[in-house]
Amino acid sequence: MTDFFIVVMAKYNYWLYIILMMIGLYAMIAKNNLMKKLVGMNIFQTAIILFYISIGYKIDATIPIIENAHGGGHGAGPLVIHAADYINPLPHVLMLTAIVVSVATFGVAMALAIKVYQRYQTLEEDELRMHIREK
Amino acid sequence: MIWLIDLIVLIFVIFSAIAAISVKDLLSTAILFGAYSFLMCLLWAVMGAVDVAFTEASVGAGVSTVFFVAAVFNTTRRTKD
Amino acid sequence: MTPTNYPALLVLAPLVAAIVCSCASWLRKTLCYPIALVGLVVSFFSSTVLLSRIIATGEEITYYMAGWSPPFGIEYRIDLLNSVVLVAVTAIALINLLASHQEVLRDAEEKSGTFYAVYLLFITGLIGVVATGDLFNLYVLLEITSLTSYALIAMGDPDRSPMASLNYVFIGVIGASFYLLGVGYIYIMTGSLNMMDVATLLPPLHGSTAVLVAFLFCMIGVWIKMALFPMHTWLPNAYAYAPIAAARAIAPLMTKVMVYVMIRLMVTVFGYDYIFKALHLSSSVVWLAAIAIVAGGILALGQRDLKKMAAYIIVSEIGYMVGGAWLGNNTGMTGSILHIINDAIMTFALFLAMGNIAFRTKNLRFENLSGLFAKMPWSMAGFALAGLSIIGVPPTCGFFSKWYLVMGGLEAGAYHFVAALIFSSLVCAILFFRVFEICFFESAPGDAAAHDHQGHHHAEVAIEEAPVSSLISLGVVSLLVILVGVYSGTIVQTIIVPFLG
Amino acid sequence: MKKTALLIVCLCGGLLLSATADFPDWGYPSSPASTHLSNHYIEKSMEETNVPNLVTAVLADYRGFDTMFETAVVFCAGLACLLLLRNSNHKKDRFYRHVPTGVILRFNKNSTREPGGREFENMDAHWVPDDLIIMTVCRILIPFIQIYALYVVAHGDFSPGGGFQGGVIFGSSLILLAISYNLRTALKRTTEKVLGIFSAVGVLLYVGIGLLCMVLGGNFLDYGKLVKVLPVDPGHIRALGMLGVEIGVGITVMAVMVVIYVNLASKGQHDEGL
Repeated sequence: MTDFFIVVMAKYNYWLYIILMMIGLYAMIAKNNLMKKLVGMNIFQTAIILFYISIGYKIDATIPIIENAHGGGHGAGPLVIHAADYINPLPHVLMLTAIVVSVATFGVAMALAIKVYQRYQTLEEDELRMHIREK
Repeated sequence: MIWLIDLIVLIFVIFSAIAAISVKDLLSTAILFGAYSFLMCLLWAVMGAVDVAFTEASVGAGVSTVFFVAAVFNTTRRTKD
Repeated sequence: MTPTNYPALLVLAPLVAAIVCSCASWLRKTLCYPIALVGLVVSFFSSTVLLSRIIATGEEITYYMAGWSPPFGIEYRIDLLNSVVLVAVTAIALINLLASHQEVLRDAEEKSGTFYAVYLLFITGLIGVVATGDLFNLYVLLEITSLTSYALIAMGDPDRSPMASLNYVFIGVIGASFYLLGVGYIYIMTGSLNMMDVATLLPPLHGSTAVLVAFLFCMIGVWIKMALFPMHTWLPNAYAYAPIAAARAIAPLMTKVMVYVMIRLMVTVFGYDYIFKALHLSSSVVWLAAIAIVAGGILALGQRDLKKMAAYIIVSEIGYMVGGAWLGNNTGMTGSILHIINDAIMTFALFLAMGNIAFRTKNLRFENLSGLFAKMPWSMAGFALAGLSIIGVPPTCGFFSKWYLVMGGLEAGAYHFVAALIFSSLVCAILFFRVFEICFFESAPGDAAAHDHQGHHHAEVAIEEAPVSSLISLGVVSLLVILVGVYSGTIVQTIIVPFLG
Repeated sequence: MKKTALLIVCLCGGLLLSATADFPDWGYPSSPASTHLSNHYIEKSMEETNVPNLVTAVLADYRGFDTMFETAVVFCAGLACLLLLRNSNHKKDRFYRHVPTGVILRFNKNSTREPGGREFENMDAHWVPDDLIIMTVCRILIPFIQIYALYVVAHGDFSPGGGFQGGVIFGSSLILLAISYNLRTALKRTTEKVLGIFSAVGVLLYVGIGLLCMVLGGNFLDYGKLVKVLPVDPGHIRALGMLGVEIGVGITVMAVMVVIYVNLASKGQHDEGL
């Protein structure tokens, strides 16, 4: 029983992020309303950001900011920094980019949805397909 | 101990994601979407990614929800599914 | 400005031009076009200098962004493969800008400054994707190209283009996110993001399923973005309803650059022995490519609109390149790389000719095309040449890359792929000669009355051609189609064979 | 449609779950991701860039090229919204009510005259009475939000914060102005032309600093070379370069967020907002 508990303890983060991503993917494909698809798209992208952040996490390590930078700078000679007690900063940098990209895509997709609504007065996928087939 | 908080917040995140997708009215979807983003921001703060949490709180939850409400205001609140 | 700064200058010239252009659109609108022209001329010049320098010296040029050495900082690595693709991308971008100046002034007059800025950002993204040596930087540049192409496509005809663009957004985001997920899986297993660094770290991990899933998701993401057959549903609507000035830039470049990314991932990052020995995917992918070729051809037969037909031809061309790359032997890969360049030029010539026709006629449906050879002789000549090149008639460039692909297919024993290639050539022949027959023999509706009783008509049809700048660019590109065809031997020997080594 | 979606989702999910077997454990300190590159970033970045916040050091210096293209993505989103939604020639009749007498004036489509004075009330389609409490509270609150945003941009080197977060907070203070009052007063305060130029100037500042380093002989974005121009001791020159870049990012993000909101809220006509 305990080794099963250890395995779960070690991997549950990756399993739950996959479930979250699949919720977003399902919503993007199966939902009928365009706005719901957009929410699904954003959930799908934030799930991938969650995966990257959980790569960088280290157990009992602090946030990637070196506190006594200035105090120790001149006083106690060269500051000795151990990599093990700071969290890996690289995934955080990548995900700052990914969040801003997902908001930019979200904004442009909203503009497109408004243009579609201005033309067809509906955001439902099946009604739109019917309008287009009529033309 | 940290993984317990992480697990609970993660489960909250999944519930709010499912709720944000399955609720019928778009304005409540916007609110749930904001809640989802704030829970994600909390999750990242718990996992030590403070810069990303700050960005998600301001960019993801703050501005995205405003864009979503502005877009819903200019289209319909009604959804069929 | 030391001369070694060309790789950075290559990407920065269109970016700075885009920013200054959008400033100029607020201050003085007439300045926008010249600024855009200067930006693209500088990037075209620096890409040709890079290509000549690499051919002369033989080894690749690396450029450390912000001065940090590769695994820590971002590195631009220009070698034989991407310098050729860079020259093709910058040349097509420059010629397209020259050709679409009149169109943009006529259609989107007051937003022309913003249109040029978004177009320049699109070209910046493409050049960056081709030139970069860092996996995550490639994702960010991929997002710039997709975001700009969503905006450019949605500017087309108001009924259908927003819906087409929105479908493209959903499928494009799934593709880019799958690529990001693949890079994430590579990062968690190797800890590095630089292509060369990952290539050295991967061999000991060839057995693990995580690297296999990383490879699969990178490939699926890139295939979605390049519209390989089962995932191509967004492409026909997106390209058919986009404004012709934008479709002329997106159609020949976007999908070919994604094929370049696939080849870069296969050759540089994962390496031949992993793909063709450790995995057993290559035969099924070649089957997928053959199906893509056949399906693209058959779907193109059913279209009544010239732009939709060209879009489905692009879908089948993608099958050529994917199949060629996955055959596993050097001739197949040579054919695939040569086809990237040839197909970019052919598709650009085809869309340029269609742009000239669309400038005069209402829309590009077959009913409006009758009698076009008489009315627009030069544009139709360019269209005919592009059609022949897609069919694969010898002097033009289409024939030579198809030749390498067929030889590679025979060498690898993939007879279904060779059969699909030949079938597709026949289908393209039917498609284009059907259009030639409508344009040449059917008389234009206007001068039908000019039939005198003997049944042959003497009406001297007034030649209404597209603007001069578009005609000149179509002439240049048609010349290019033949020149690249004739010199494809030297291209292969000096560039592709030393690269595959 | 739902069946194929379910099939695709289960297929992808199964594939992804099968790969997690090979992953290092969550939070395992010596997993490849935490040892290959990050050791250098954590140990060396204090000596090389003298910036305590490692994320800002990696964001603006080691991988500064990524962040430049990220700012280009934000700039591009602003241009895209301008390109898609903005239609300035969509004129409508405008109605004004004379508050004391209740008389309603109608200005036809192409007249640009505006009734001056305080007693005229604009009657938009979604006309909402101005709520005094919200207006006064927001008028007091907005300057402090803007000061906080500048603080977030400035202290990006020492604690969590930086160009993006500060830019968004500054942008949302302007959006708050547009929501609490109405879109026209916000657009009077920050006109569309100013926003368009500011969104371009931010990215230009970022690229300009990079080009300056190139002109001074280094590679693109190599802040070390700025020491020839700026009278700062070489230890802190990189921190200063990063601050300049973060300010550029902040300006762009602020302007673009307001441009996107204004175009989304008023469908591009810039008259009636939320």
